[in-house]
Amino acid sequence: MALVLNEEQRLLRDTAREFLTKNAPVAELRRLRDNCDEIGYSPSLWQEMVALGWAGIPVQEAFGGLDFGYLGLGVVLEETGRTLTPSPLFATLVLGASAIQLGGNESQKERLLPAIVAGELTLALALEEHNHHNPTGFSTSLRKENGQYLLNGSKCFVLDGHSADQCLVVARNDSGCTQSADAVCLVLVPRETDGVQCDRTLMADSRNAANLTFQNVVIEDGWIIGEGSEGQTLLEAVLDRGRVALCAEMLGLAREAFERTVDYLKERTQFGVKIGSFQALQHRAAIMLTELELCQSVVLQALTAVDEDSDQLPAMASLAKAKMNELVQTVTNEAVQMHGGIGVTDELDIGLFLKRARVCMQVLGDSGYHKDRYARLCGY
Amino acid sequence: MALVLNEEQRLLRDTAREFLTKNAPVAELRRLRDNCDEIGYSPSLWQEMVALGWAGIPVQEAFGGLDFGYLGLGVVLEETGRTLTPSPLFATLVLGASAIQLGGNESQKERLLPAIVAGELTLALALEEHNHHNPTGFSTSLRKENGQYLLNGSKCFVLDGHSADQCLVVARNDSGCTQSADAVCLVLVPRETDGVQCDRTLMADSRNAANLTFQNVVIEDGWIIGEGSEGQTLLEAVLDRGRVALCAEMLGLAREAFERTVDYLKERTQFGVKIGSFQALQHRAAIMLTELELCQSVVLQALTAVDEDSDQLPAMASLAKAKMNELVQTVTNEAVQMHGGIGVTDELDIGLFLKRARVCMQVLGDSGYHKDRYARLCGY
Amino acid sequence: MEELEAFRRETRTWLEENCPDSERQPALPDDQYWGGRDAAFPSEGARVWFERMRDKHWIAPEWPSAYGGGGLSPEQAHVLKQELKRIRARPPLCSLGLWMLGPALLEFGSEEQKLEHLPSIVRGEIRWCQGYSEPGSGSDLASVQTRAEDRGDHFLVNGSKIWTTGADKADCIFCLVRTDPGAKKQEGISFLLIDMASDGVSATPIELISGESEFCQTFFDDVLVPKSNLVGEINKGWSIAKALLVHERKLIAEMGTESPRKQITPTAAAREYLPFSDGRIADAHLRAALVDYEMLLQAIALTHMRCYEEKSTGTQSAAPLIMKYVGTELEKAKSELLLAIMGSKGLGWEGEGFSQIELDTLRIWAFSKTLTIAGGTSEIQLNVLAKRVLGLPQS
Amino acid sequence: MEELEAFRRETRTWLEENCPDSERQPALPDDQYWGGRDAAFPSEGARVWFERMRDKHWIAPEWPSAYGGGGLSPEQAHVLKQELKRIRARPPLCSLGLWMLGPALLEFGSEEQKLEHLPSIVRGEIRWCQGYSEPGSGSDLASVQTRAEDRGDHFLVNGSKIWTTGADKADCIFCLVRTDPGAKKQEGISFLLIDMASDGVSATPIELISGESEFCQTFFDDVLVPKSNLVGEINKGWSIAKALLVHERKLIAEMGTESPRKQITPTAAAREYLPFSDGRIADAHLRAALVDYEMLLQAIALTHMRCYEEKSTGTQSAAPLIMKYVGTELEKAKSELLLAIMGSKGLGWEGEGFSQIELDTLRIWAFSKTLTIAGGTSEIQLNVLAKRVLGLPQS
Repeated sequence: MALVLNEEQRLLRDTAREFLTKNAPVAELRRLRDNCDEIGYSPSLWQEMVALGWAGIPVQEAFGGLDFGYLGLGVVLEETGRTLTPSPLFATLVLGASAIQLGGNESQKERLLPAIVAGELTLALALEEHNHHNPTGFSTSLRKENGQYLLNGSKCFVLDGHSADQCLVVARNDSGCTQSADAVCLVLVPRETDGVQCDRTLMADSRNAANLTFQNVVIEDGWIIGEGSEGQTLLEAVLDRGRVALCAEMLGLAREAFERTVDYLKERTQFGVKIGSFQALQHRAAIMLTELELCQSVVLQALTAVDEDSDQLPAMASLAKAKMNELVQTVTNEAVQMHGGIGVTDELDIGLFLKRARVCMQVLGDSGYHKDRYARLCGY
Repeated sequence: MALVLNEEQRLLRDTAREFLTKNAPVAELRRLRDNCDEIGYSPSLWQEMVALGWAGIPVQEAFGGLDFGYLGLGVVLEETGRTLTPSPLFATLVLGASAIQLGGNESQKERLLPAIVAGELTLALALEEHNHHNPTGFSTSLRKENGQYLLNGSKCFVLDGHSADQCLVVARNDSGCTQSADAVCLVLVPRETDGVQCDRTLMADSRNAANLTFQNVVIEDGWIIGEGSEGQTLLEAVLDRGRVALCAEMLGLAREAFERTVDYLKERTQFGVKIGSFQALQHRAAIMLTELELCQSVVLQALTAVDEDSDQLPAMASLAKAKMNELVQTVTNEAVQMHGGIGVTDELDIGLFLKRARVCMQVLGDSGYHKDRYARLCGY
Repeated sequence: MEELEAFRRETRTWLEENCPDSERQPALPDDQYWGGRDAAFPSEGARVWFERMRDKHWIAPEWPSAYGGGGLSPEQAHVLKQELKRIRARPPLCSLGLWMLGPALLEFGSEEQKLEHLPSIVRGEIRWCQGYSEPGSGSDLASVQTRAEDRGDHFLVNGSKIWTTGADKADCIFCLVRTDPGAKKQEGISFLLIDMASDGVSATPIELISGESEFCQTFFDDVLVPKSNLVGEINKGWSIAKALLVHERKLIAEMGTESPRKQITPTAAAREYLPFSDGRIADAHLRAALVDYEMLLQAIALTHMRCYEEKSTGTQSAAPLIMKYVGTELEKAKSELLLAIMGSKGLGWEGEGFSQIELDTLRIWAFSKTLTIAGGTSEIQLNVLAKRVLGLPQS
Repeated sequence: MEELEAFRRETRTWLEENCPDSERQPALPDDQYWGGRDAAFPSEGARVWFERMRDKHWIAPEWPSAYGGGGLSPEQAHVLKQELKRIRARPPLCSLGLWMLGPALLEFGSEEQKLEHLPSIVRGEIRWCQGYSEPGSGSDLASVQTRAEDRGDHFLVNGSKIWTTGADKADCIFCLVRTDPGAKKQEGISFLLIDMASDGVSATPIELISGESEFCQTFFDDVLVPKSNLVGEINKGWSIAKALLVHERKLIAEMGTESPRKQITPTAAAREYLPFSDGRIADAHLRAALVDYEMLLQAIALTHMRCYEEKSTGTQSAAPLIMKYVGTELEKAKSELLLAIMGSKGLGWEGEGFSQIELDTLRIWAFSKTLTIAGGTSEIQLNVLAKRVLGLPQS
């Protein structure tokens, strides 16, 4: 029974919806945007989320977490998708904590995971070096010189890169090993370290990313995660968790934009009748409904694949991301079009869903990337 | 003024429509099919077409033709698309005659072209060796042995291959030249020659193709067209004429299937109203109309490109074929669906349009082939 | 749960012992046993399998024993279904009586009708067909024109039905007839059982674009029907029809992804009919089309699973209502994809030069066009979703 | 023909001599001169160019000389248009008066109105805006609520208009007002000219999702308008509005493919933002999307040419009626494609880290969503095609 929420998960969803609707409606994103907020999310809101235990949902109990799995985390992310709530959940908890849980040694886990759960540490994953997602094409390198590890390179599109306490930098480990694809490691770099430059970029979704450069940054022992030969595998495992979790958020976004549109179709009058009575719009809405239902199954299965540590996870993650990319594009475009004139004004929230959708579509792989990957995984 | 028919072309179209509607309505194809006709078209109808001068439309006046160009031929083919009329027009006149006009020497032209114009000679082009169109991937070869040319290989999907008097066989000229892609030639082989085996295949569109094999077929001097280094260029020029002409036929097919469907939408009553009043169907029909209009411009321009010997012909041919492939697929599928139950019965003609469309989509390149080719021609 | 597991073990053992090997593979149309007065078994294996299942009372496992059913609980019936699927067992009996009329009689029929018809269905003695659509009615099923006049002790039926699958082989037909021409459209309809052997009944096959003729048009010319053949109340047949339609769509949705013919999958076809390069399909266009298809297939399969889990846990969602639409559209897309992959090899109508699989692919492609029309067109499905699920106003 | 060729030669020479080099490139919004009472020229080149064209009477080349036009024949005007396009000359004056009100006055205005308004439009002295839509009216333009009451010697106007492009900078507005509230919807509407400087008129910009505010909402609060400002007959304004709508759609269709902003083409973007391998775009998905876009673009461009040829030869076809729909849908597709090609580089809203072209691409993308809504939604276009071209019955 993985495609239906259990009682606990439903409770969590209801709590999350109630909390977010009250404390972080879309108007809150608007406020952050209009105030050109420095951080891009509300730290006090984040502390409330932490108090609700959300920062511990997928973390093992041994490190203070709830061990509630990705199906649990998924219901919360779906709700944050509905309210477009920015928070460290994705960068810190999904990408950061899973890297440490999957690749960290015991001392790293003990040092970092409880701090994440307690809301005392935020992280960001610095992977991309080009304008398209590419988990193998990077040149940032870690090399050993005079007994010291030095990090050099530059990264872009680092989500939360401007605000996180520490960055997990994906680098090629050139410190002695061969230059094989396996020599990949994640390096933990406090943002304030010498040689780190961080340039915030303002994105379409009114959230923030950053461009980071590293110039001979001295890396302390114990900052390297996944040293050795499993780096690429670790990285893919982390990225698949990121993709799946992001899909849960995107599903919430799509459902909310869709429901707002259907509500509008029921209330808006044109030519003396509700526009929802126009059959062409009805069919377009019904077709979107079928896509939403299909995507819901796919996303639930992908979250389950994480929790079950299934070897189907890569395929499920690519299936989910490819389908969700297309769904959020269709649904947000249709939402704007069906709202008509009011839909293209900033006054209405729909435009915010539209813009957030476009950013989500690029994070951790666009449709083409994941269709190609799915085909490769299927052997053709 | 190439995108609007001139007076002469309009007259030709009206004549063609009148002639075909009277002498070769869709019922005639049905008759040929139900009688399992040996030839697959009506020889007497072909002689009437010849009498109307159609077999001379694109042939130079010097060889008895009308020199009326591909825009002229296009209007006739468009009308045969409306009536689904099988005839040697495509294989003999478009593929055969253009190969001879473009690549034949004077004696070949004088011998063959007047015979075509007079309806005394039918041809077929034998190119394909695989299940997908491929104008470079063939292994049929012509080699010289003891002073004799010998042809060996096998061909499939040869349109009119079972009925044509002679076949134009695309072969690699291994008789001394290098094995470069340029060493391509067209070999004229009377169907009754020793060593030629012809197996007719019954196709979805109730027309016929054939599989041909050639085993040490002795090729007479004077049977080789385009000998030398221009073979591949000649072949592509012939194929582009074929693609463009076929597109004209497909445009007629699409218009007819569309118009029959729109008529049905106006006459069919469901739930007490005409089904053409349902907005979802109206929008689907209107979107098809926009595609039809766009395709009409594209096909006219492609026909013009032949007549003007434009270096844009390859791009225009691929543009036209890719777009027409998609259009006939959409229009025939929608035609069946909008006709509902009656649409899937053999009693209605719509199914014949559906099947003919699928064959046209595979002849001389499917959508993927032509999109790829267009991209290559555009340099990306 | 323990009892259920015991039942599963017993069932598995019984099936292992009783299901002939020949019946453990998908059934082509010619392998199916449809029963009926003149029925012959397609094979010895089919006969053995049917008779053993009949004697075990598992032809209709959930129907009450009083009517020849197995009397199983829904949980047990589900276990049986799973176990049958596990060994890929063929249905011992294909029957519209079993799938359609039976459930209707159980809900709406009189005790006499149940006792008369259900056991003969279960024993495969009577083959039923269904008469809903009429020439011209299309999606508007309530526009019934076939008249049944009350002649005191019998009805006099005149009219005709279309899309009556297998009517030329059926013994009886259950159909909608108009018993009150003056009433509003949906109010004057009754649900009537008619013996096809009656004087004045005839059936003509309709040839489809796939070349097959599995549908008929059925004519009624002054046919006398006993009043006892009326199911439910007079003029209340529409509610039975509606219930059966819902039931039928569920059936179609469940069967959606299972083709009765041996059909090559698009992935297998790609391996056979397309060149690869570097381990990938060389044609980028077809590769992309294949991925799109496989992703949709996977999404639909997962949604089937979700529907089942929701049903088991009593959860409500819109998912079951989308399955007819997405399932049939997928089948059409699959056939179009197969044609695209096979290229000229997928265009053979009959005769030499093509393999049986190639010829079948084209016929199945042609037949696939019926899927989004029969049993409620895709347009009707979308109307239903717009109104029932989304609550959009009537257009 | 010879005369026309002579005219072409003269025109070419004159343009060569008089069009400043700075005015021979696409105009960004900030480079455009819109005229008006408080207008300032964006540049010295723009001033020179405007004044020379004004003095040549080529601001409105086809209008009669009596009203300040150039009095050219349609053929001459077409030659002038071609020659301007040849040197990529900017429009010397952007003006809704020129594009929209002028043609309406020429057809429906009184002689006094023509003499009063047309010359001031041509001289760029008065900037007009258009008031059709109202809050809530959407596609249903005839649902005009703004009242103009007959007060003997003047109208008293109350209500508000929305999507009034540039209303905050315009001197005057031409708008639809309801003069007979009792009449049927389209029968009580009049076409009225209102000076924006009148007491009670105000305009508030509306912020769009692109971050721009080129539209306004305009309010009328007890505004007095002289009766002489009524164009055409009272209560007959809808026929003027309809004629202008047809005119507007043609304008939009013609301008469809010309963006006012410097925008990178998808092909150029692909070369800059995508890796190539073996001379091809390595990403098969984006390569396919680019081909689809370019094929559609080409088909639309050819259809534009066909429309022109048909017009020249007096041939009728449905082609002109599809252009608004296909042109605006293409622009949206282009923007989506650009975002897909640019990847994360196409997601910058403002500030450091992105080039101006990248930032513009996102803003133009957001703005492109208005194209299929303004000037008749795509849905309205499809309705029109279904009814007028295909003759399908009213739904």
